[in-house]
Amino acid sequence: MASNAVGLFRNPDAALAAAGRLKAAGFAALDLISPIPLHGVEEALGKKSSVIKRFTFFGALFGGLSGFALAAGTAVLYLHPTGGRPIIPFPPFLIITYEMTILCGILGTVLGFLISARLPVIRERVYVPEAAVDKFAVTVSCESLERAQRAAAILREAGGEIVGAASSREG
Amino acid sequence: MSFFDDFLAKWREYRKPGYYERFDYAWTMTIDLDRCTGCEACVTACQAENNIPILGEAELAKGREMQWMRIERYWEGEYPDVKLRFIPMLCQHCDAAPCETVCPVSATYHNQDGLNAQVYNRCIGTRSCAVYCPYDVRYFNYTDHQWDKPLDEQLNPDVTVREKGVMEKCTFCIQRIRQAKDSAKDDGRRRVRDGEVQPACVQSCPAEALVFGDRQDPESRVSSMMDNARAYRVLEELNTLPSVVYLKKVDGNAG
Amino acid sequence: MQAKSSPISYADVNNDIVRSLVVTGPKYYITLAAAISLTLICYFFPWFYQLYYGIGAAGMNHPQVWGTYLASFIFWIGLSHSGTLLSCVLHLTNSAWRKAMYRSAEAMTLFSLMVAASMVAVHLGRPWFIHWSLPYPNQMEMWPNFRSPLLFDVMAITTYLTGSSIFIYMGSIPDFAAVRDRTTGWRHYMYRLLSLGWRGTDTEWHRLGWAYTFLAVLIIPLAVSVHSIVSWDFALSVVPALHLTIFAPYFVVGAIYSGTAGIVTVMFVLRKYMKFEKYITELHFDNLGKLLLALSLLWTYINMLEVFTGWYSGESAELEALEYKLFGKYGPLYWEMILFCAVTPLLCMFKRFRTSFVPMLILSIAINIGMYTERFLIVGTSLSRKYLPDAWNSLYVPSVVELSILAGSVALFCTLFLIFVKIFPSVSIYEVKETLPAPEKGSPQWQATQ
Amino acid sequence: MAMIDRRDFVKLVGAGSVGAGAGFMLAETIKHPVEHLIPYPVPPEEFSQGIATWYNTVCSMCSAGCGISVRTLEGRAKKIEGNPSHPVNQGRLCALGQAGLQVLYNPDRLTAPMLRTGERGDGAFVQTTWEEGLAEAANRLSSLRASGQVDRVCFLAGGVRGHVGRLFERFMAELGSDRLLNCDFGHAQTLYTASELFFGERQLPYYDLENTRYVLSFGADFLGGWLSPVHHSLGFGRSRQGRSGVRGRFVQIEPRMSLSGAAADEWIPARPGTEGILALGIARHIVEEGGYAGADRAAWAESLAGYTTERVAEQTGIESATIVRLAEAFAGTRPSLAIGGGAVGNHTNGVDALVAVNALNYLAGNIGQTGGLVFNPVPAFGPTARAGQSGYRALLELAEDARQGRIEVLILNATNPVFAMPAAAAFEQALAEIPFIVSLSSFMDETTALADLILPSHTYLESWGDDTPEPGVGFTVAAIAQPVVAPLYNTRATADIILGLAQELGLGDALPWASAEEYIKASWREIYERAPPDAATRSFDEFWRSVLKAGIWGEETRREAAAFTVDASVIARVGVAAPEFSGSSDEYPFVLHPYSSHALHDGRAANLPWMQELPDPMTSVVYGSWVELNPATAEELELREGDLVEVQSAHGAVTVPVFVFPAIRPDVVAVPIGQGHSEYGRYAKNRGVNVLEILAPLVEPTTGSLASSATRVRLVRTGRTARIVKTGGASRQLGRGVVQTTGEGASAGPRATLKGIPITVEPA
Amino acid sequence: MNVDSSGRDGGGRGADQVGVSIVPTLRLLTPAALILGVGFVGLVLGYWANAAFVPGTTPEQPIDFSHRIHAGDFQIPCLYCHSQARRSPVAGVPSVNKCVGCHNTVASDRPQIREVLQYFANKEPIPWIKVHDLPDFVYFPHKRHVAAGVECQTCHGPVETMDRVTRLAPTKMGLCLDCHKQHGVEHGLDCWTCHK
Repeated sequence: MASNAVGLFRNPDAALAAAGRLKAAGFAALDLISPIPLHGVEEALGKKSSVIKRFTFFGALFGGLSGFALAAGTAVLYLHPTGGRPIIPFPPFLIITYEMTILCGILGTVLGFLISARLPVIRERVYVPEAAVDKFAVTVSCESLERAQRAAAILREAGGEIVGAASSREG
Repeated sequence: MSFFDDFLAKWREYRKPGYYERFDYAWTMTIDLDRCTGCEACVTACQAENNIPILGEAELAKGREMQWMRIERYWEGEYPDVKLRFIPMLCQHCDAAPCETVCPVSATYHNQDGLNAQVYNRCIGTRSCAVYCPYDVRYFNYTDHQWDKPLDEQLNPDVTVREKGVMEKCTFCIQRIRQAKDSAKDDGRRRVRDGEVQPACVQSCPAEALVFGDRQDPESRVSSMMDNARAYRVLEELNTLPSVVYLKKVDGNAG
Repeated sequence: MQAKSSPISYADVNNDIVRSLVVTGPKYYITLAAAISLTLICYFFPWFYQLYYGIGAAGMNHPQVWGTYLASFIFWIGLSHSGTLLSCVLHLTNSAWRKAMYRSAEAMTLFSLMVAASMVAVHLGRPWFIHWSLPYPNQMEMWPNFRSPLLFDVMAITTYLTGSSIFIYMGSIPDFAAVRDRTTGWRHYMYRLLSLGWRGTDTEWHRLGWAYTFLAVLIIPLAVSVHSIVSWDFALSVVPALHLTIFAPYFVVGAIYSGTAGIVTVMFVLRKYMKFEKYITELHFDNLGKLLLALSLLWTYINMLEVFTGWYSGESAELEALEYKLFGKYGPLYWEMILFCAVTPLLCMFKRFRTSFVPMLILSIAINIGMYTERFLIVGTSLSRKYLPDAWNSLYVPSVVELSILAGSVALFCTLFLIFVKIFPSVSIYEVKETLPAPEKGSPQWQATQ
Repeated sequence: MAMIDRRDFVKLVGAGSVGAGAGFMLAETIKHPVEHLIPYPVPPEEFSQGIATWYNTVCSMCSAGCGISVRTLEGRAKKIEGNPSHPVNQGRLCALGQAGLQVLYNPDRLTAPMLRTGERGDGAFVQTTWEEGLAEAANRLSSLRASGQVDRVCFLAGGVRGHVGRLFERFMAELGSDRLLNCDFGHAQTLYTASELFFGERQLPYYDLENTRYVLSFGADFLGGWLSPVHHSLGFGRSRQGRSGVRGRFVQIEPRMSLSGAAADEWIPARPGTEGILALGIARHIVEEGGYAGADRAAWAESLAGYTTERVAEQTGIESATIVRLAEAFAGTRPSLAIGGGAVGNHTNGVDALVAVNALNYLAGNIGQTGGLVFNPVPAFGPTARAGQSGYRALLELAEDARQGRIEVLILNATNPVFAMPAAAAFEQALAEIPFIVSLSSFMDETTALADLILPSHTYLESWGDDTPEPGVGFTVAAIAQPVVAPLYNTRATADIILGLAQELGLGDALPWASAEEYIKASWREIYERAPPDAATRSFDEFWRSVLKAGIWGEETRREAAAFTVDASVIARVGVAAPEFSGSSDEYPFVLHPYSSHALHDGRAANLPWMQELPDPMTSVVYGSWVELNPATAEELELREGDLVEVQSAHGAVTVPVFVFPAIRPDVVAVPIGQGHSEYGRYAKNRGVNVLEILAPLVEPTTGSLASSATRVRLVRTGRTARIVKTGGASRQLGRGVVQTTGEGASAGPRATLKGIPITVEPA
Repeated sequence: MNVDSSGRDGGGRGADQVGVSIVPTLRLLTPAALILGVGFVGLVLGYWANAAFVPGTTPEQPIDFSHRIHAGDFQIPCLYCHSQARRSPVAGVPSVNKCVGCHNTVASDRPQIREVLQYFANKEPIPWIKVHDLPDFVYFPHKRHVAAGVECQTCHGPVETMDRVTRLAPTKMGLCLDCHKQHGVEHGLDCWTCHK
């Protein structure tokens, strides 16, 4: 049965440092829970950059194509010659294309965000509510109690206060 | 491959401007201002033929007149050598109609007779077409109109009675055009004969100022009328390519 | 025991803002009730009457077929323009003073957009067929006309509405989480859902940062396009004094202008009645004031351009339309607009004015009145002076129904906003924290050094 | 998720069924309501569902007598158009004629015979049956006959033409009374007299506008409402652009620009009442300098000696140069045509003025010429009732007799003297003295409202009749009026009512016909027996049916232009006195120019919504009346459009809003006739003012007709304003080139290029 | 911890108890959602049921005239009675004397026929109830369609099998368009072909 170690810190630097030590000690599954976005976490924990931009790009691409397809397609489906213009005039249809590009771009981004941030949460995860106020928590999930205790030890000597109750909860 | 060719062909067709040029009729009205006396017989004819509502003084006082065919009057000069010019103003059935492009639901478009069609059923009443029309010939039904009984017995069954919230305008008496096409079909003719169709206004004009026909047919009367040095179109500079052609008034001296 | 260097600590932020959500005095309920009843009486009742009677209930005539409804539509769209746009720009330029106010600014965007959309329905002659303007398969095999500027509107507004609501929501997720932890009962459950189980892990923060930036990047051009498109409703016509190439920038600038003024108003109200004095300070009003000044100058410039080009064209129609606008029946309105939107904002040149709240409030309201007038004049003057003089028949005077619906739309906006402030943390918790010193840590420059 | 327990299940079922019910009801409510299909029990012949049937008949909205074809569908009249084969209107029709449908379907028609119950004029009537109604009338008449006082019966008709008019005459003759009066306000009595005096026959000549090249019109609004507007418009159009190379020129001489004035090349505002003098001035110039070479030159020279250009110029207020120019153009252009009428005939010197106009035609040699004045043959029915019009003076006499109690019974048909007579005549009060008034009107007009018994007649679209257009078209034509729809209400054709009365009175043997149809048929048998060329080949029934089908019957019998000479005595009598006006020019500075409005005519059309909403061609005003002022006058009096002023004459005053009218003499104010009804249905009642009320009772001495243009008025501002409802906006073009003009002879030029810039390039 | 506990009005719920999953909320919402969902489904079903099982209208006619007998058994062609359809926009219901034309000899003893004769006797029309009803503002000329050889049954259904005429499906725009497309009607898709 897996279990977690959670250390609470009063300031971000300490938390970062602790996280760094854990990493050094070979703990991979680290989470740094903070009330504000911390900069430089990537370096400390070596997280790779996100995939969202791809979602945005392809969303926008799809939007653009479908936008023009929608305008031109419907215009051809039921011919309504208007104002001496061609059935498929560019200027107006490009505007539709433009709007659809942005719309789908936005939706793509949202999708990308949800997927890459693993939201919404269905099964409970380790959480430290203080970390939503003014504490900075480092959580380590370990495969065995021993390792959890080791992690706890590292956290403690990094100046963290151990919140035992947060440990070993499986959703 | 063939699909691709087909696609290209269609693409070229649909990318071609001036789609109206391939329609099978180009109904046109010429109005000789030198003949027009401003007697407004056409106005009543239109009202009777097209079920144009009786508005009442209150509505008219609000400036909500409804005359698909109206007579505009312009004074020139000062007393004693003052002149009054009349000009009948109706939907110009422009080939490049500004009103058509703006309708969000395609309630107005260019139909196969080269006419500027207004489909009451489809209209949602944005009134943008009236804004875009440089000739102010589109009229809006601000409310449901009533006919005091039995005046409604006169209503023409071939023409829709418009409900509130709908834009309406001159149709060149499409019901008469359809009638003519119908009878043409009946005796197996491909096309309508020149002079076979006459909108109500043209039919009634006592001074024979109005002429109606198909300008694609070089033999038709309208073509001969248009082939005249006095021919012009109102607001030609806007390049709306109207199907109503006016003949300039001759400013004669009494000698 | 708090950090001495700063009056507020992280915890205070949470407390204050959570309190603003859960602690509700009778004053709020009275205001809400008033707003709702006003909406019903002034907005919905006249509208239903109009549905029954027909648009004739309004004062429009021939050829003046557009009236205050459309003016209000443009006005509300314009009001919507600053919130999200400004928030995006400032987010990208990473300016600190944005953080306390952007949430409510975006909310303003959202709700004025909704009101604007509703004005479309009010404006239509047969609103029960409004769905025909949306592309959906139907047995009539009919589709909307994508060549129509009005349909550009439909597309742009739906996109903008979606975009800005997503934007404001994404920004609020961490705050929802924070509130979730501090509430009980139905609120707790609601925020649980709204926060999507946000924990604040480094990954989540990181992703949120990216997504948020992308959205900002996407929304800026969108916002610009939206009001350009609205302007094309007019500019694509051949009506004298509307058929102008300058219209798109003119509208966009005007929109941002009125929007910014709107933000000032909202800020004032929040500051006063939600007890946010700590967060919304002179700094914000100072900056907004500068912004207003710049915008007013820009707006004035374009306005002069419009007049000049009209006059310089020397064409009968243009001149007539121009003359009618300046000195016609609606002339006084024009000068009122100039006074409110071009002259008074010059006061913002003085820091003392910018940093004093009540005068700024008055100014902002004045500006928005002026901007409404501008929209009314655009709709009102040009249509009554088109090409054929014989059609210049009767003067368009808004009817009681129209005016009441205009007032009602304001009430509707207020209602929506009042509901918003009790559900959304109207000041962003985490972004405000970012501007504070970390606990037991040095100066606010702390995270700037990262 | 957990199993749904029983309660939840019940809830769900409930929700589902509620939803289902709602859906069902929704679908039910949006279904079409029940409609019925009602077939004819026995369809009439030539009826076929959904296909229009056209009936030819005669328009009687005005005196022109155009032929009309009425489109009927499922037994309802849908549209009136001109009858293409009718020589007068040749398929065309004016606005008024087309509005005839609203006479038929007017919501304010009288639907059944009625007897007065309350006091006279308070409009309390009770319905009765035709039998009782006729009996009532017949009793009165027969008792008078018994006591030998038939001459106390008076029949006041509106000048119905054709055999129905004849029927009235015969009826009165059989009854033994000679008091048959025809009075129609619009009737140009002075014109008839003028042509009688000059040409020696009491019928109008045919004005051949179509072929003329130069028209001098003295006050005759021949395109508006004068005599036969549709035919004149046809002529006008063809004379303008109908002939290659030749374009007819038109000069209009009148104090206030009428429709014809607007159409003319030159509009000359002569002093009101002096048009005749102008005509003689031109005539003299033609005789003296114009090289008139007739045998009677000396006689003319003598009688016209007084009308030297200078004197005329000074009297009419027109430069001598203009007079000379007109004279030379008129005499120089062949063929030319001078027509006079309208206001010119309504002055105290009316007849003389019109005689002068005839003289002008004579001197220019237009008599009997194509494009000039063509004499009509005698109408098919001989002289018709209209010729025997009795003017204002006769009505005054009638009123006087009424006051003296010498009138016992008054029968009214299609006339409304109470509206058309000036208040000064006190006609309404006179009617009050008549014990018994019968009205055969189909509408509750001002006069009918005073009646004791109302026997409502059909509209012209429901009844039989016939007509010869007046003036003719140069050859003999006549047309039959037939009913186009079944009667809407419990009314009867006028002829039927008269015949019914005759039956009741025991005049059956003299007037033996059972119905109007039979009567008309019988009278047309006479025409048939006047031996049309192929009478032998065709039976009368064929003839009858063919005439009904064509809606017109005519003979190609023109009167060949016999060399026409004027008797010396006539020449000697030619001369126009200065017009008299009621009221001194310093007390009443303006001459009042009442003109019958284009849409409402003399007020008979005021109950037709289409006509009420038809913008006045010159001012675009709808509903209501106004007074027209010259801009200079308005300036001087500081009056703007919509200011309410009181127009005061010596005999009364009306309050009307001002309309600033660019084309009217500064010393003339014009008010349209037609509004100001106190009865006559919802559309007409209490709208505008009736200017006829304030006219001075001056008469034209020769004919005794009312000199309606001879009243002077003053304007008194009330300080109040009223909105003039009109459809037109700004009235200047501001150089937009909406109405474009060109010089003469441009038609010969090269083809105009109409190609706009084709939309081939687009910015993309 | 004092910082942390300051101003906490969350009912003192311990940090440890706070969960983040959205599932509990969803659970909470389930019943409401279910009820709404089921209600909506019901709505759709109900609407469809009405359209499907109460198809068009099957009104009680003043005379229960049977098309099955006339058009079916006796093979009387449609255009014999609805003769207008050939030359007019409307098909037209036969006039009463058309019925009588046959029926004063044929089966004149039946009660229903007697009623017809009664109508005829006092020159009253028979108030038939309209079954096939187009939406408003649509112009459908029978003439053209008959001339084009369109079977009456195409739109009216197998009338010759019906004792009481019923409208099988409401006539909608889609129906016209499909037919016009199929037969490649010239300008068959032009709005003004049917709407004027």
